Amino acid sequence: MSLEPQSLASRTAAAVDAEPWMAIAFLAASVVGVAAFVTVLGLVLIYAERKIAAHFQCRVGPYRVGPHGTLQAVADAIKLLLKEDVVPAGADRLLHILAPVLSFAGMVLCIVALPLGPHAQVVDLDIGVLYVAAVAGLGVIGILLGGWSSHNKWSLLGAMRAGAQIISYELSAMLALLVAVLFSGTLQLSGIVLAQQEGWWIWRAHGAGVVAFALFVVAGTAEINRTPFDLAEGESELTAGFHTEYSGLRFAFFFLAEFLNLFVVAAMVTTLFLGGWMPLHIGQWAAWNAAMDLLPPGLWFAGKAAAVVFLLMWFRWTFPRLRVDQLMRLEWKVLLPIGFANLFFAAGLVVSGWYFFPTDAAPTAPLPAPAGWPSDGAAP
Amino acid sequence: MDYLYVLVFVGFAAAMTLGGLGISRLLAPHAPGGLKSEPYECGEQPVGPSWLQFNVGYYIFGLLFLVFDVEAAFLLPWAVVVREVGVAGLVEVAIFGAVLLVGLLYAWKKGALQWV
Amino acid sequence: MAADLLPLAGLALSPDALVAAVQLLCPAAQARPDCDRPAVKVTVGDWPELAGRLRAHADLLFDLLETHTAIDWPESGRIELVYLLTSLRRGHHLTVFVDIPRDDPVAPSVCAVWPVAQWQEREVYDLFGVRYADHPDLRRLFLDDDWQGFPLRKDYADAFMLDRPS
Amino acid sequence: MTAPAPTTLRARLDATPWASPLGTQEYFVNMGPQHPSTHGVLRLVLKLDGETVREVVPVLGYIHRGIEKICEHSNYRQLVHLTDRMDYLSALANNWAVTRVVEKAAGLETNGRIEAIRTLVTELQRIHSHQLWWGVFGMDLGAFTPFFYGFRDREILTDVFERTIGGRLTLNYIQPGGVMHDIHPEFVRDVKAFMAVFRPRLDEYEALLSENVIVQERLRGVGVLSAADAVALGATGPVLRASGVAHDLRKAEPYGLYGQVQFDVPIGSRGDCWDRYAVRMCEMRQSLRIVDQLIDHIPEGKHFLVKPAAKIKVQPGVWYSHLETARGVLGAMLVSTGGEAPYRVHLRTPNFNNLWTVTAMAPGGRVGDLVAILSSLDLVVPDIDR
Amino acid sequence: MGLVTDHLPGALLPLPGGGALLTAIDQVVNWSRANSLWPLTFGTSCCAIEVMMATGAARHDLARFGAEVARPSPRQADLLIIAGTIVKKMAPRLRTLWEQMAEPRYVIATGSCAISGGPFLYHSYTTIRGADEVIPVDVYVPGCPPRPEALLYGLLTLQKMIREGSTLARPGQVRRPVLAALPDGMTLDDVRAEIAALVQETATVDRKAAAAVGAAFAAQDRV
Repeated sequence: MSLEPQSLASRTAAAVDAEPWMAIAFLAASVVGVAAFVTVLGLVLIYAERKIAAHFQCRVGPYRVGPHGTLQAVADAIKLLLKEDVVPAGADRLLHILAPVLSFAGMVLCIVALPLGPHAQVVDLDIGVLYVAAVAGLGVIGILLGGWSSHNKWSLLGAMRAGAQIISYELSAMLALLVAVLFSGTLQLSGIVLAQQEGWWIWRAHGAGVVAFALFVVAGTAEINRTPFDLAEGESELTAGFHTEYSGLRFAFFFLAEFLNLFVVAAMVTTLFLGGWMPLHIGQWAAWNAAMDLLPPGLWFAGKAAAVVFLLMWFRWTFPRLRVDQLMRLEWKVLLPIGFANLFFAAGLVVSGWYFFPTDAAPTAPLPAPAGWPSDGAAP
Repeated sequence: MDYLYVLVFVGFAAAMTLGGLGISRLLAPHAPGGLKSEPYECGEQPVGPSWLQFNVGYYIFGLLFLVFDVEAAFLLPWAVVVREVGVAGLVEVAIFGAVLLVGLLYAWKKGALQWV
Repeated sequence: MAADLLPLAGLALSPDALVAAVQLLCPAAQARPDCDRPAVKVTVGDWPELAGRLRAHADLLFDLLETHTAIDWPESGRIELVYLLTSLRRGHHLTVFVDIPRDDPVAPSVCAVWPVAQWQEREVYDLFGVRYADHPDLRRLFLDDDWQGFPLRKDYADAFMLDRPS
Repeated sequence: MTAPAPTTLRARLDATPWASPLGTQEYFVNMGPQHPSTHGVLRLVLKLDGETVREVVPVLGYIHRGIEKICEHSNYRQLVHLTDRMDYLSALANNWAVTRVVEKAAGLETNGRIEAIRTLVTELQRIHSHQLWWGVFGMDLGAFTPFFYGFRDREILTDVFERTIGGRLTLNYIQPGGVMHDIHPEFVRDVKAFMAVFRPRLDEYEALLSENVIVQERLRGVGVLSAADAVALGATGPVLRASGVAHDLRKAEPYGLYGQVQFDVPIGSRGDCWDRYAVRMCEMRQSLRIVDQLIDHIPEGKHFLVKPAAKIKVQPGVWYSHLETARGVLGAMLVSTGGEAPYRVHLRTPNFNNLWTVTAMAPGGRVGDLVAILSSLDLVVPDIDR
Repeated sequence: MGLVTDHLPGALLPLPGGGALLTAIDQVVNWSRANSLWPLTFGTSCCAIEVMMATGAARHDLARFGAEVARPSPRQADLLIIAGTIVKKMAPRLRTLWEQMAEPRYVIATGSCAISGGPFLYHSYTTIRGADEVIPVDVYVPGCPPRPEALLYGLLTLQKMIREGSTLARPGQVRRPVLAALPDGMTLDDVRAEIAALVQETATVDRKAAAAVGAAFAAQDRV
């Protein structure tokens, strides 16, 4: 048995000829799984945000709806489903309806490519990094269309801000992401995780990893429009920004996409810099490494992602909002030059073959199965 | 197969959102009338159209982004094979990046990075 | 901070001296004894010139128009404009009263002397109907543009208003 | 009588050409009357070019309740409760302003205890008001947590008021000839407990907001109001002091017990949003200092010298009295023709005059700056409209 | 929630019909609507501080009931809390805001001004005598301004009203305004009697006029 990562897609492909029914089952399982995952994760994240915010602010947060308010997000979801859907007069009706769909689709398409565990990945594209960067761009199109089609000046301002902001920070995110690609030598997300078997890029890359991590967290926060970069919907400035005219379920899709994008960013940070589902291994400390292996990889991934999500929430409830010109200055005059310098520094490191914990194993070689991981009979 | 899967999920996302909107349309109350469909502008009637010629600064950022994004597209394949192409590749990319950075500096000097 | 804006402590004029100083600038000004602070009454013709001099005169330096309002006296058919002046730098106060006829309430604007008068005069226009000549933007301030009448006048009547039962 | 044809705002907006053929369009946006950062129902009509504010036109009257008219139909006691609802965050200072003018006009006396209680509670309410402002200021800048911190500490002070006065916000406490109730036996202990809690909390405020680099970037050099402009536009209070003019009626014309306590008047040097922020932060510490000096020295005596049921009569004449609220100079003018009701009451409210500085500060800045400027003025809209 | 009793003055009679499934769905729907009341940030004067800010803030924490998601846009808000005086110039704007809210929408009027004009009722040329002259109000929360606890109580009353109120089959039921849910064993008549006694004791109003108002009230009840 090996822990060679396997995506659901590859299993389906393998089963198509031999067992067509299995292929259909895999397909159905992945669709149902993603649907459930998106829904449950969305609710959990919304609940977590409200509770965490409350505790940052010396209060209790949702408490009455279900035990400790756990059903609060469910109540909100049902209510939003049954709320009137208003399309303002003069709005571009088609685009107004299409915008949240695009936002939501971009988020779902990102999630299917994320390696949540060695066997918990729906599609493992060989250009996964590029793919995620590309489909994440659908979100900004959704926001732009939503703000523009609303025929409302606050929305328009919000959309313009969002457009300029997200595309700008995408550059920094890209440059940070390239550092992980440089070290891993692959664009495949599962390959990047495997390459961190000997140590996570955040510290194994001689500082370049830390800088890239910080860059990616900042740029990621900006890309998903969260405080201190929530200019697109800055309440105190633009009323509700780009979604001022959205109500009911279409607003809910924007809302949900925003929260799940939080997870997408956290998952990308985890995958690229924190070793994905890899346990925390330190050099030659066999006993330590074995102990770390006792936790299943899915839990490792969830733990790391949760930590990053918490960090982003901490940002949100601490920082005030930047002003729009400061935001652009930060990106173009600070982050972008740093990103470039860091990239070439990292490239130099890679070319000279200089790592911490040097290993002889090729980065993508199959791994031996450590004790304690769940065995999986379906793997060849 | 992988891309077929992605396609499946494009369909899935569309079905989930549009299906949800359909259900919502069937179940949710719908009471148009009065000023409901007027654009919301803090309780006032908006003055003038909302689709207007925006300051060109927004588009300069769009252009700059395009330049650097294309550049990132070139960097990606290089990042994958950086071990094989070695120092020579690094130098080449450095030259490529430097040319772009000169462009950025030019834009900076010209004040294009000043937000409107 | 600009040195000329420092309060000049101990340079406030006594009420009598203040009134005398104003009367020197404008001989027609009459002292108002029924007012708790130094107060003068001037004619509407004298007022614009006096306003400028009150602000500029080195001994007076009335740099702040603290407030401006009006009192409606329907029995004697006049509206009395009240200007409360303060000198931040000297620390003294002066109240200036200007009478204008109630049936044709036109007054000179002092916006050029104290810019804040622009909005205070708009308020008085809104509530008393006093029209200020040379005001740059004279329109209603609080009430709707199509409001009829001037509610702070004593004879303002409105079908909407309720009297408190006694 | 012919009224002049007023140029309506609408007409002015409609007359403005929308765009030059090739340039960018300047456009109008209504900010308010219902907007999260106009603090109530202020309406600003903005002329924007992209994100840049070209012109700000405040439109008032969305909460104009005709208080001056109601005053003409009230007796001298009934004036007080109306003032609570003007600048409800400085309710006690408002009460005091009207009380002072009535006392002056009717020749009522007070004693040391009354003055000490008035000074104490007014100073406490200045802190109360600044706490709220600090929280809301954070929220306007986009940080939500300060709002909750500010309110958390504000509630302690609200409890202190509630014990003595019975109300939380609109207190109606300072009356002509005294105060409504004597202080609660636990008042001194409560206030000391509050000060013990609040001193370290002020440092926490500084750590959360003042020392944040984003806050400093958002505020420094934004909305600069020169001293000359501030005076010309009639600004008073922290807005005027932040521009560098050391004018504080508590010092200039001491009333209450302000003549007997030590405190400093913080002033700014540049007149930007940061100075206005810093002035208010310093004022909270100065208010604590004043309370500290007074709390152990409240003289014994009666808490009112005029029975609440006694009718107050005033001789004909004109009276004016002003004092320093948390937002600036609040003046009350009383015109009497004799009898139990005023002939005319005029209230010079600080916010009405402070508001107009925004028309001088905002043009040229971004929408985000405008929000910071508005918030740094600490406007209470019913105080503007009355 | 033990606070709110079963008998509501002015609540709807139970609607006839409706199968078990529909009832169950209705319960879920009403449960979700009652527990997810996102307020519009709308405050005009003093009440805004007490009712909107202090209630949402740390000590009282409106979030416990799921109502802390204050939306700046009426499209996404469910609950319009009128906090403060409404004057003639504001009234059309309030109407606009309410009209622009998406269904289902609920209105709580807090404070004397929003209920009746409050201290600005007499001799004012602009104050509207109660927000219900402009828009329909579901729950009134008295006070000047009301304490935050009073708003919480008003919110619970509204939640109760929603839970028992509309059904999917008839979404647009118009309810009679509710003052507040009364404690056990008290009826609206008791309250009126108490008010009448108080009026007798501290009569500052015209007793004849008050009696006329009482008679009108009684007549309304008989109908």
